[in-house]
Amino acid sequence: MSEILQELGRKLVFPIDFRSQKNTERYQQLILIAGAILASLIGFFAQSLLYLVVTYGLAIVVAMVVVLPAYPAYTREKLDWVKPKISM
Amino acid sequence: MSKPINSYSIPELRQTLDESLPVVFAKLNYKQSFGLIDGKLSIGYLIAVVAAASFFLDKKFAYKEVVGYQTLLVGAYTILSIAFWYYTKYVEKGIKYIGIKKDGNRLYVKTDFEDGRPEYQVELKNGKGVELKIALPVNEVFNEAGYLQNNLFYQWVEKQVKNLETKKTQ
Amino acid sequence: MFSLSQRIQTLSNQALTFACFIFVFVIATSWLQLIQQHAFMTPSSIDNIKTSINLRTSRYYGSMNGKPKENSKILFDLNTDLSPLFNWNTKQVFVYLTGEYEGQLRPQTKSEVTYWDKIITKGDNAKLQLKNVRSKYAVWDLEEVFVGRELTFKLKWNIQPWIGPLIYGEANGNKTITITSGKPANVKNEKKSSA
Amino acid sequence: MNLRFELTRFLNLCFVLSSAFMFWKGLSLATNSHSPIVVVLSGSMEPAFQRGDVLFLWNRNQRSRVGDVVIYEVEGKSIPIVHRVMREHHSEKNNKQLLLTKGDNNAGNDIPLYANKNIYLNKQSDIVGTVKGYIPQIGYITIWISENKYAKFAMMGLLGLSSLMSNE
Repeated sequence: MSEILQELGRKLVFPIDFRSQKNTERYQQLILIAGAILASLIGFFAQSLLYLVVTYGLAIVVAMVVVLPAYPAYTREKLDWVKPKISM
Repeated sequence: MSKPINSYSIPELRQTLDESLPVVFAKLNYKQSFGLIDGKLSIGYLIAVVAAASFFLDKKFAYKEVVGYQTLLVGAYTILSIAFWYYTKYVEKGIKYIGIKKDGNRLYVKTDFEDGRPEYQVELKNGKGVELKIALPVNEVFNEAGYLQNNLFYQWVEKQVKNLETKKTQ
Repeated sequence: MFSLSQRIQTLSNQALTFACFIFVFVIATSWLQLIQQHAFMTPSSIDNIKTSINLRTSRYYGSMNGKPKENSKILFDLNTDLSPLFNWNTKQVFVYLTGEYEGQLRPQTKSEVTYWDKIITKGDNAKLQLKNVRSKYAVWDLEEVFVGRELTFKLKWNIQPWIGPLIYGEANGNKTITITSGKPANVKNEKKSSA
Repeated sequence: MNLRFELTRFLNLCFVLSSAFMFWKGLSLATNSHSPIVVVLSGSMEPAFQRGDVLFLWNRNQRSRVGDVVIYEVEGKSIPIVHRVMREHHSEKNNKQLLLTKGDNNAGNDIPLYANKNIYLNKQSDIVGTVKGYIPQIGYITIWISENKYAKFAMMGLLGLSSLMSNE
């Protein structure tokens, strides 16, 4: 049972390469900050909290689309790992 | 090292490498000094005990009966947490291993990772204040499946320690 | 950021952090709007108060051990405009008309009681022009006798925000009046004298 | 040697659990209320508060004012009630204060809810706290978890797994 779970866990990792780890974090931060500022301005000038929430929600969705999936572009940089050796 | 790790995860790489330091240095005839770790663990577990006591009082008694004790416990927790933070930041300073050779020579090992770079940043320092900063690309000691190649790591560390010794003689 | 679960975790953490900044922005701007619209100095007038007294013997009307209790009701006019209290963070305004008085047998006992209240959810409905409105609640005191007490009526409000702290305030203009037993003749007399 | 690594890992787990609890405890001591953050469970204060809204309480005030929204507990009933103070009687000589409350959305006052045939609440002994701050709807998760047993298990499992798996 636990082996199946572990196997499943390994399948669901969707790793991305090291450079993309740094980049996605930066994209995420930029999108969310821009979204937060835009949402505050739109909400304030429309005097509507609904507009604010919707705008910020959209920013979160955009961030999710950009950051979450392991796009091929994010997994391109493969490292040359040492070849496995039989270790005791 | 029976379990493979995710070779693209910096936290897991860090943990595996840090935890294999004692093994490697033991092979190099260093004896580990546990002072720093024990200090950290004792403050840490003191915090845990205080929290557990507070939790226990909370479950067993009504709020108003134990307000005084809870105030003391929360105060102790706050002070200990600050002490713990101070200890990791200014006493431990990222030192992961302290080794002593038979001749009494000490060796301090600090390690770190930079954000998004698969390089193990190692800082060696001996008792005389000679320092050596090196970086080990992780793909030179891990294989694709996520197993640390102990012998490769050992060879690398051995070389660095030798470099440190020669640097001293200069 | 290496795995999907970690990316989800950092994304939700960061989204929440920035949401907190947005909340602070909303709370701060709505507070400034209140000040800018002089919300804390809203004028109001409470006029033409007529009082009446009923004897009740129910526990739900303050009677203890079957002793009858004097219950007081009022009729009043109210004019005020609470639209300055409305901005983008106002969910509702709770307006309430209270009377403050001292005890008769025990003057160190201070009391404040609500006679009437109203929930306003839209700025368009915030202009109140009430004529001869009956109090919503029958009010009794700790003491048996209510007649002869001097009550100071005040109009107070509470802003319930969409997010953030609850804000309380009081409209300018209050009125002091003595409770009478409120026989119809009395009311007529008052009307004459005020006319 | 290995023991120390195990101890360090276990300590991290302890920190995850204890920091949340001690934060709650500290907040409850600061506000002098045994539950400083509550989730609204009933609709008796609508439209001000709906089910699932989160309220922040403060209980260091000597007296309540008319119009305050307070949380009170009735002897023998486990669920605290959020209602508004409609009358207060206090003595200037001592700390005693009597309160009459009512839900905005209820027609009548709360006398039928009070324990022991009382017609007033006692500020000192009955009030858990006064509502000072408000966040809408996010407490709905806790209602969902407490009322749905599968959600409860799922949540516990998720919490356990994530604390075991995180290495930082």
